[in-house]
Amino acid sequence: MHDNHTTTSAAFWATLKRDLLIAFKKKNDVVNPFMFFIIVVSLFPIGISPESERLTEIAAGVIWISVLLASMLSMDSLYRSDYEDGSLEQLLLSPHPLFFLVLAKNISHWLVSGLPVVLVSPLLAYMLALPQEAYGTLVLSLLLGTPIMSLIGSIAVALTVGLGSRGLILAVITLPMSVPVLIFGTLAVQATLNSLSPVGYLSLMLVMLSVSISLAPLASAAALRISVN
Amino acid sequence: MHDNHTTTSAAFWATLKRDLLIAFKKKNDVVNPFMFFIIVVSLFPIGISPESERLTEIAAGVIWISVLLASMLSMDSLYRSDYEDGSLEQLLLSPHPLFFLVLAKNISHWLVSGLPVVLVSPLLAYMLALPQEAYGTLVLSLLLGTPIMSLIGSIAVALTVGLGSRGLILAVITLPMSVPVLIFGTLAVQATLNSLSPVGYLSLMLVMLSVSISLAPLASAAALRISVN
Amino acid sequence: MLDAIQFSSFAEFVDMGGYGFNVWSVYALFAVFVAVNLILPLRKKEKIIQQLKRRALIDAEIQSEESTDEQ
Amino acid sequence: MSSAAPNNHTESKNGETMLSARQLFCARDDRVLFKDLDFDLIEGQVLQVQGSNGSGKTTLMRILCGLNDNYEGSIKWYGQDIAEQAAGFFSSLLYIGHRVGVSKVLNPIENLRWSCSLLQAVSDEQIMNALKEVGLRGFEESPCYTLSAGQQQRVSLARLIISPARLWVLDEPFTTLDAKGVAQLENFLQSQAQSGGSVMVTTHHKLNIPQLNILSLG
Amino acid sequence: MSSAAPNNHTESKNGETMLSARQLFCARDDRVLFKDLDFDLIEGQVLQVQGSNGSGKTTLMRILCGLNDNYEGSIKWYGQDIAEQAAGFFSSLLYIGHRVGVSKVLNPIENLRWSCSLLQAVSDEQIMNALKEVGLRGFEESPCYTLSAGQQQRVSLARLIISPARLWVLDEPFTTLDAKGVAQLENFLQSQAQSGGSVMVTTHHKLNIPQLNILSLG
Amino acid sequence: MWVWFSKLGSPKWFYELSGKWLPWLIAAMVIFMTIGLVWGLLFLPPDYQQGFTSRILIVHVAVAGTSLAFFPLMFVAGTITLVWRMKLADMVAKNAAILGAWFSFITLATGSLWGSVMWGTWWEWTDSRLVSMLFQLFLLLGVISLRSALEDSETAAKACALLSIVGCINVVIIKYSVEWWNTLHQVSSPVSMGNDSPNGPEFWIATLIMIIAVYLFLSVSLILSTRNEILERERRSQWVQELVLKS
Ligand code: HEM
Ligand SMILES: Nc1ncnc2c1ncn2[C@@H]1O[C@H](COP(=O)(O)OP(=O)(O)OP(=O)(O)O)[C@@H](O)[C@H]1O
Ligand SMILES: Nc1ncnc2c1ncn2[C@@H]1O[C@H](COP(=O)(O)OP(=O)(O)OP(=O)(O)O)[C@@H](O)[C@H]1O
Ligand SMILES: [Mg+2]
Ligand SMILES: [Mg+2]
Repeated sequence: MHDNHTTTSAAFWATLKRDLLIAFKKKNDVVNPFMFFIIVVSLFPIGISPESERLTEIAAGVIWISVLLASMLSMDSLYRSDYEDGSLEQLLLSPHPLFFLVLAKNISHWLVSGLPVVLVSPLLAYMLALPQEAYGTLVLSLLLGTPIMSLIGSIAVALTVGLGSRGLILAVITLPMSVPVLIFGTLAVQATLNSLSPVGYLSLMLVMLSVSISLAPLASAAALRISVN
Repeated sequence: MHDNHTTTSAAFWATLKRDLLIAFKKKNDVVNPFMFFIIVVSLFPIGISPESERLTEIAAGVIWISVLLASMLSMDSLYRSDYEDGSLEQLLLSPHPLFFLVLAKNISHWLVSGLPVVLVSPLLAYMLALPQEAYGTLVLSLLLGTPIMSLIGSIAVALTVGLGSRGLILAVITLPMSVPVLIFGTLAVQATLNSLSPVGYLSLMLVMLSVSISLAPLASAAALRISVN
Repeated sequence: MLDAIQFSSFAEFVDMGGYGFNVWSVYALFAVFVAVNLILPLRKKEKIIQQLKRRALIDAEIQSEESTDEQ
Repeated sequence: MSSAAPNNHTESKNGETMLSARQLFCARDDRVLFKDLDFDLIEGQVLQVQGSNGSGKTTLMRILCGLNDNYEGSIKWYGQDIAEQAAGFFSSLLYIGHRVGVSKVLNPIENLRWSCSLLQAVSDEQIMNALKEVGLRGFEESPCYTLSAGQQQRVSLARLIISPARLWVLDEPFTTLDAKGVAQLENFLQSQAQSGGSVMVTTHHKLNIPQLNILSLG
Repeated sequence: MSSAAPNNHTESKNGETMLSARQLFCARDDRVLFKDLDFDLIEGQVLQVQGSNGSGKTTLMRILCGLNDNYEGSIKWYGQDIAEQAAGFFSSLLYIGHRVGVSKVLNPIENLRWSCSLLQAVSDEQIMNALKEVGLRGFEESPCYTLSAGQQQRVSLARLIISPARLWVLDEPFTTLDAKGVAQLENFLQSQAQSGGSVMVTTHHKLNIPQLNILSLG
Repeated sequence: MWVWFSKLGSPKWFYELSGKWLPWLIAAMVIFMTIGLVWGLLFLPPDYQQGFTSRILIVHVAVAGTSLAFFPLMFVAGTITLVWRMKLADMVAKNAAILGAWFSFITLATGSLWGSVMWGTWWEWTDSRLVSMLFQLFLLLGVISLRSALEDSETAAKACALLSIVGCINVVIIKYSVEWWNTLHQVSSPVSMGNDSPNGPEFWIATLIMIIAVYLFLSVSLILSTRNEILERERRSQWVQELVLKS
């Protein structure tokens, strides 16, 4: 009877597959962060000034902040339906270490909501007249930054999983925490613009990322146990 | 038996009272939009530049866009719990014209989530080094603008009321719609800064407001009937 | 001792060498801050005790009613 | 299709027809739930809608209340289309569905104050009595998220005591009620029928109510 | 308090004690739900937890599964603390609560594929058979939000057929099931007991299962 | 260890002990406050370049320094709540968050009142201490609003504990990253705080006294509100009932 029990890795992949499947079925989770990002960015030329000199100055900051917002708000969909329909309880009751299952959920969520935003950023960088040479750094810094924010966000989501509407409280909790990422991300881009090397900042973000990958899922798991209670 | 049936106005007040009571009980609906607004605004000096000359240029736009985001995201809490616990069905089944009940809900929601944001805006205007003379126009334009956005938002919320996590899709639907408000609002402030009269823009916004008060609730009511179906 | 006081007149004291507004508003803020955070807890304690008393009475009432209901 | 039709004749003496459905047809996706469904609901009648899972009970109830409009056929309220009668119909309708309409944040009193005030003016001690009657004495002040599944349902059932509605439409009101609760609710239904109102209820329970009428789907 | 204790002795021949609770105490807010609650769950036993609304059944079930930890007392799994036994315990536990754990977007097959794969490796035709058995033939491909209340519950019940779990913990699995469904579920419980597994179930129904054990709260 | 802990964990024990200590703490607080304020306001000689505005700094520095103590405090309390399930720790943490928000706000307010003299502006993004203090305030408000959002008090306790632990780590990271970020903007920065702080022993002694006074005030206020919390959460327990009926 105990023969055909699943290995943890099997459970990991099953969870990852399932979440991707769900995301793929309700396309909103994929499209909305993306759309939101584009819309918010394009509000700034309207609200501030359409002149490209002005835009160039603010481009990096605006893109980074919009990404920050997009990924924070996309977190709302993580764990929510699982909590409402009880799948989360099933997850907590599985014999496998929660760390990996949570990690699987985070990864799939980032693939679905974080990655597309990063990939479209050069386009918007162009629209905001960011000098070409900074594109590479921008994308790289976003590639390193967005997973960090997803991982931090995941903790906040897990803490508020019981709440009906939590988009705002999520942002309120997590935006302050993502200030360091914002700082280093924008500094990296600025550095490239001043033709300095951004490597220092980027490697710092890499460190942050590896730390948060190894710690954040633990916190999320603990948070889930707390709030399903 | 039909003697003590309630008048529509009684139902209106009962609904308004109830929603304010709920908001008052879970204080977050009041505090979070406010907090979100402040936090988002204070990301810009960090992301773009802390120097006050730069900030002055972007102040009006940043504040308006942040208000836009705050009020869009706060909409998420409107109708949600009512839908989940079935109160919404009770609302639809009441013998009173839905227009007024929806209006009551919108009003209470604006009082709770829109007004505080408007009231704190001068403080942030100062922190973003917006010239003093523009404060009045800023607050006025926001006072006219935020209700419009709530009313528009309410339609989108009513349409998406069945969805679990909809913070983003709301923004995606409503932000484009609220671009005119953004334009006139920022233009009004700019006018004051260039020591021109903002009255034209403001009165235009006043017109928009009165139109949306008289029409939007109808749309919301229809949308509710559709999505509860 | 007293000559160590930095002000020769009360007006001077209020004026604080031209920085009256800032200095005094800081001290006013501080005073309010301290007062509020000491007085509110004390007031709250009174409230709580009142509530608990009321609650105790209500419970007693409920119990007596239930016991009567059983009969 | 409808085993209710016969009873109606035997019953029809004790009141005029309140609600009458003719030729109802409903299909979800491509599945036909019911077609040519005719039945009358007569004053003083308790009509139980029966059917296996997925047979369309909930759908039917929601159609009757106008919460669901993808159907064909005619539904009349005292002989007139509901569209014309809206005010009259809704002011004498009380519907409790799978979602019971109890706000988790508010406490039972505040909940009832609102949900009742949509139909009529209520006094607080009316509410207190109702709550006591459904066995929530001592829970009046505690927010509803602290109540158990059954207790929350009882809050919604308290409306049955207060409301003057002539027509009750209840979708599975017995789930999560304990034995005592079930018996009590059955009494409510009966007294409503005796007072000339009428009830339409879905449940998988076997109701013990004298001269109960049954409408069975699929 | 626990009327289960006596039965256990009569039963104890047909297997060793699986789960044993001693001196359980739980209070929500300031209300004591149960205290000094002792009971044993023995292999091959079906234990029904009874109690009026709000007596703490759901709370007890969640405590046993480790989903709720504000309680006092000891819960042992084959004589050892669950904390030490975690892997063993959870790999032989199957819990279905008020929320049945069925994703609305996915269809029944996809749902089962995941929820079962947490416990064991399953093949698709195992799943198809299970679905067929719970009477969802023809609904395998339709997303669960299009299923009725009862049908969604049946999806979760299909797990009972597939899973190898020795211990079932079911919180009100009968709500919204129609008569046929109820009978079928009772059979499942019985066969689980006969195969040496054991079941803990809350319901307000009157189960007809031979040598059923009852644990009644408040 | 365990005995001691469980004893310390018991709200009853704390309530009685703190009841004994309070009068002394209050007395000490009053003494230090009066000394600090009187000296600060009357006797402190004007700073050679800042004049009497150095009187602001006495308050500001004391409050600011103290407000840095809150996240470490909540970190400890959080760990105790999660690891040892001690109710008392959470009661303290709950009020610490609120009081901490107050402190941060007063720091900001007094700071900008000083700034309006020194820099001619009430707010200056180019100063790292201002910015990091602002974000400490945000984080504290985040903890508070999480507490108010979560309905079940048990859940809220653990959730806030976890958040304060994460938040404390974050405050440190934020502080350093902001400082770094700031150094890059110093060039354009009109001022930098503290470089021309008043010197002279009297100033620092007065400040020291104020700091002690403020710490005493912190503990008094925290103890008072924690005692209220105890009364509310233990309201069903025997000893509270008796205590209520006695009073
Ligand atoms: C972490 C928070 C803070 C700490 C620990 C702190 C501490 C201090 C200290 C010790 C001084 C005396 C001068 C020195 O020795 O540096 C000082 C001065 C000052 N603080 Fe703060 N402060 C903090 C936050 C703030 C904030 C938020 C503001 C304004 C909103 C502010 C505005 C000032 C100003 C304008 C001065 C005078 C600087 C000068 O001498 O030119 N400080 N602060
Ligand atoms: N989050 C909570 N906070 C405080 N009290 C609660 C909470 N959840 C439940 N309770 C209390 O616990 C008691 C038991 O709840 P529980 O859901 O276990 O009852 P139950 O036996 O499952 O009732 P039902 O048969 O209606 O499902 C209820 O009286 C309720 O008041
Ligand atoms: N949104 C929907 N889209 C498509 N089909 C639906 C939808 N909602 C329900 N259905 C179908 O309608 C049928 C009847 O659903 P309904 O909820 O009325 O059944 P029911 O009689 O209430 O069952 P139960 O006894 O389980 O509550 C179901 O077979 C379901 O497949
Ligand atoms: Mg149904
Ligand atoms: Mg239950």
